[in-house]
Amino acid sequence: MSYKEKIARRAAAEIAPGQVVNLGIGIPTIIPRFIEPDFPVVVQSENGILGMGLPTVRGLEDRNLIDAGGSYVSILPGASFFDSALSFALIRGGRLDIAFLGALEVSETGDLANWIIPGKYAPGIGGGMELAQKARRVVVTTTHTTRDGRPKILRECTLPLTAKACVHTIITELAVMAVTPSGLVLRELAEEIGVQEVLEKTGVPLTVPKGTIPVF
Amino acid sequence: MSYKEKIARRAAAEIAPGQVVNLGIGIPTIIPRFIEPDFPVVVQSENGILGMGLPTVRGLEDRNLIDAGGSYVSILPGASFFDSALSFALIRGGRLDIAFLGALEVSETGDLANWIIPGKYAPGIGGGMELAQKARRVVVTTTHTTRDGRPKILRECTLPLTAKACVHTIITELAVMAVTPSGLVLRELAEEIGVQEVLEKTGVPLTVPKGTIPVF
Amino acid sequence: MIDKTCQWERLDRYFADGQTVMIGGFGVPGTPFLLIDALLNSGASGLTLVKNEANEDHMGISKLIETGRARKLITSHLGLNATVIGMMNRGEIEVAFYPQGILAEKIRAGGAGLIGILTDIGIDTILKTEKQIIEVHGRPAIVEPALRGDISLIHAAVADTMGNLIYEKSARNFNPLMATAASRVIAEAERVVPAGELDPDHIHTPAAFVDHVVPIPRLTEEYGVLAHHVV
Amino acid sequence: MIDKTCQWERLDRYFADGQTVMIGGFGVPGTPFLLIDALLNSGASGLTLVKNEANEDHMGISKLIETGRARKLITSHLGLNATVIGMMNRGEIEVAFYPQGILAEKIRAGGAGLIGILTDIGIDTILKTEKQIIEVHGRPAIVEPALRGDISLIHAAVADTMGNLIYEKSARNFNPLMATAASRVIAEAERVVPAGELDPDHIHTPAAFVDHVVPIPRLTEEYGVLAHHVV
Repeated sequence: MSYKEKIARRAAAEIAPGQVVNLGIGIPTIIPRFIEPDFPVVVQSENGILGMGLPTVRGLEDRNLIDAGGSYVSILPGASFFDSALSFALIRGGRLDIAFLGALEVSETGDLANWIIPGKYAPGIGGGMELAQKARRVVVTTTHTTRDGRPKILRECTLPLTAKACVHTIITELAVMAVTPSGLVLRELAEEIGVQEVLEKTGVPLTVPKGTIPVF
Repeated sequence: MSYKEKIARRAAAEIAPGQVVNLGIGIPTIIPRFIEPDFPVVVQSENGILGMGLPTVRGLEDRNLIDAGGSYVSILPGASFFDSALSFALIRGGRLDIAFLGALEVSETGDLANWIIPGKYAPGIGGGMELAQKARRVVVTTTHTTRDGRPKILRECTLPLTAKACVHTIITELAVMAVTPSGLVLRELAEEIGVQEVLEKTGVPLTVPKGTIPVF
Repeated sequence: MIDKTCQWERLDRYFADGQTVMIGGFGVPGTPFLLIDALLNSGASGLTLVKNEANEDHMGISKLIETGRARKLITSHLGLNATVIGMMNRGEIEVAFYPQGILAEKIRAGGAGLIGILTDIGIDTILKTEKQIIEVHGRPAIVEPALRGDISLIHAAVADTMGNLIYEKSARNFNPLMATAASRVIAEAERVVPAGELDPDHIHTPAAFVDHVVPIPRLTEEYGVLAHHVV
Repeated sequence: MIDKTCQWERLDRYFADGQTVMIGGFGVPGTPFLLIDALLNSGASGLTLVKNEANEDHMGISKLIETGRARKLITSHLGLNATVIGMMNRGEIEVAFYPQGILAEKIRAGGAGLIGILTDIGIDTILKTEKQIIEVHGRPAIVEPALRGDISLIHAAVADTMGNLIYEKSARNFNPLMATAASRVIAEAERVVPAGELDPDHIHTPAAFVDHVVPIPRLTEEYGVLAHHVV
C-alpha cells in the first residue's frame, strides 16, 4: 500500500454514517476505495452532484457525468444533480459535514494554504476556498513534509491562505493530528512510526498525550 | 360591457406577439378574456408559473395550481413551474415585457402609488414593488378618478410610492395616456368621451395632440 | 442506506419556544398544514414565523398567530387574512414586510451561506427607511441581510427515504428556498418512495438539505380546493 | 405559437467586438462547443469571456483565447489548461479569478436583477485586497457586484420550440445561471421538441429567459468522452 493509500484509508475512517462529504483533488480522490460499499455516506461534487459513487467502469463512461476534477464517475441510488449555485449553497450553507483537502502548508492554528504559490503556481481559486472556510469539518490529507523534506506544518503559513483557522484534523503518512485551542495534538501514529520522528518533521510543538498512542 | 371590461380590453391591445406579461390584481386579471386564444403571449404569475391560461373550468380546479391572487388557473403548452426566487429573478432581471398594475395614484412623471394608505390600508408589499420598478413597461389600468370623484392622476403622489417614474401608459375608462419626458400625452379617447371631460378629470396638464384622437 | 423518514409522534422534540420557523407555501399550495398542526400541538410559543403570507383566516399559520403563539411574522403580504391584519393593527403581533422577491432572496441567501444581498428594490420608497444603504459603482444599494431559521417546515409532493424532494406545480414557491435555510429541515410528503426511484435530474431539493421526511397518511380538507376561490 | 428555433447561419448577426459573453459548462459537460465555434467563426474580438474554466488546451473557449479573440477572462480555475495559464503569465490575456461558488452567485445575482451579494468567503485572504468591504450587523462583508453578459451561450440536452430548457446530469452546472444573466441568451440543444412535450415541473430554465434555440444537427467529437480522463 502506497503512502497515499495509507493516508486515504485513514481519512476514510473520519466519516461517520450518514455524513455528506466532499473529496478534494489529490489524495482525497482515492478515499472512496476505502469506504465499505454499504457504508452510508453521501459524496458531493462541486460541479453539481450529490451521491457520487466510484469512478466509472472503463468503457461505460458517460460524457455528461464527471466530477469536479474531470474524472468520469458513477452515481448511487438517491443521487441528484443541480446547478453550481445550489452546489455551493450546500457547501457554504452548512450542509457539508467534511471537506477533505490537500495542503501546501497548514499552521498550528489550522490556517490552510493550498491554492497559490505566487509567481510559480497560480491556476486560480476553484471551489477550495469555500470548502475550506465553510465545511463543518476540514480534514487535511497531505504528506508530512515537502519533497525536499521541509515541514508543511508550520507556526504560520508563509503562502497566501486559503482560509484561516479552518483545519480540524491533519492526516499524513506519519500521524493523525488534531488542531485544538492549545495547539496541535498527536492523536495517532502510522504503523512503524515513532513519536520522535513525527516531532522532528513537524515545524511546531506537538502535544503528545500520555499513555499509548493508537496506531493506524 | 362594464367599464372594467373596457379598460381590460384596451389593455389587452398593449401586448405585442411573443411578450411575457404579468397581470396584477383587480382589472388586469380580466385581461385574458380579451386576448385571442391563438395570440402568442406568455403570462407569468409571481408564485412560480410561466404560461398561465384562462381560469380553470369550474369543477376541474387543481389544488396545486393557483395564480398569485389565489384563483385556480389553467396552463398552456410550454408552461413551466419554478420557485419564488427564480420567479422574481425573471421580473427583476428584465425578462418581463409588461406589468399591468392597478393604481391608487399616478403622477405625471409616472410615479406609482398602489400599496399602502397609511393608517387605513396596509396589507403588505407583495410582488407589486418589484413589478412596478423592474418590468420593461408598466401599464396602469385604473378608474380615472376615485369613488368620490377626485383625480387619481396627480402632479405628485400623496401616498407612499410603490416605485418612482415607472409608469409608461395609463389606461382608464375615459382615455389612454402616455407618460413622456414632457408630461402626460393623450393618446386615445374612450367611445363617447370628449377631450374636455378627460382634461377636467385629470389632476395635471394633459397634452392633446393635434388632429383626430383615436377612439377605443 | 440513509433513512430520514420520521414518525409524526417524534416531531415534538424538535420544537421549542422562541424558535424562528420558516414555513413553505403560497396560499394553500405548498403549505405544510399537518406540520403546522404538529407545531401547534407541541405548545411552542414566542415563535418568529417566516412565510410568504399568513394563509387565510383560521387556516395554516393563521392558527398559530390567532392562538398567540407567534411573537413576530416576517412576510410579504396579508391581503387575504383580515384576522391577522387586525392583530397587527392592534399590536398583538409584530409584522415585518418585505417585497415578495426580496423575501425570497433573503431566505435563499441564508440558505446559500451569504451575508446578504444588495438590491435597489424600494430605493425610492419609504422602504429604505431604517435600511443600511451603501454605494456600489456609484449607485445606492439597500443591504438586505440573509435570513435563516431554526426550523423549516416544507411540503413536498414526493420524497424519497434519503430526503430528496419533488414539488408539484405552483406548490413549489418558497419551499425549495426554505429547505436550504434552516438548521433543521422537516419535510412532509404526500408520497414517500425508496431512494433511487426518483430521476436525479428531476429532484428539486437534494437530500443533503433535508433532515426529516414525514409521510402524510391522508391529505386533510385544508389541502383541498378552496370553495370561495372557485370562480 | 412562439417559435424561438433559429438556424446556425443566423447567429453571426448577434456577435460583435467587445461583447461580454457568458459560456456554460464545467469541463466538457455543458460546454456549448458548436456555439463557441459560431462565435469563433463570426470573427468577433476584444471579447470578455465568463466561464468556470477555460476548457482544456485547444478545446472550447481555449480556441477563442488562443486565437487572441478574448481581451479578458472571468473565471474560477484554469488547472487543466496550461496554454491559457501561460498566456495569462505572459500578459496576453487579463484573467480575473473568483471562488467558484462566488462566481456562480455573481452571475445568478446579475440574472436576478440584484446589485450584488455580500459574502465572507476570502475575508481572511489576499482575495479581499481591492474589494469593497462593508460591515453588516458588526461583521465584515465583501461586496461582490452582480455580473451580466451581452450574450450567454448555453448547452441544453432538450429544448422545446418556445425556449424551455432541460439539462442532463453534471452538464447543468453554470448553464441555468448564465441563461438568466445576459441580454441575449442563445441555447444549443441536442434535441428540440414541440412546446407542450416537456413536463412543466421538469423544466430547468423557463422559456422567458431564452431568446434563441439552435438545434444541434450532430454532436461533434468534442462533446464525447475525453480519453485522457478515463482511468
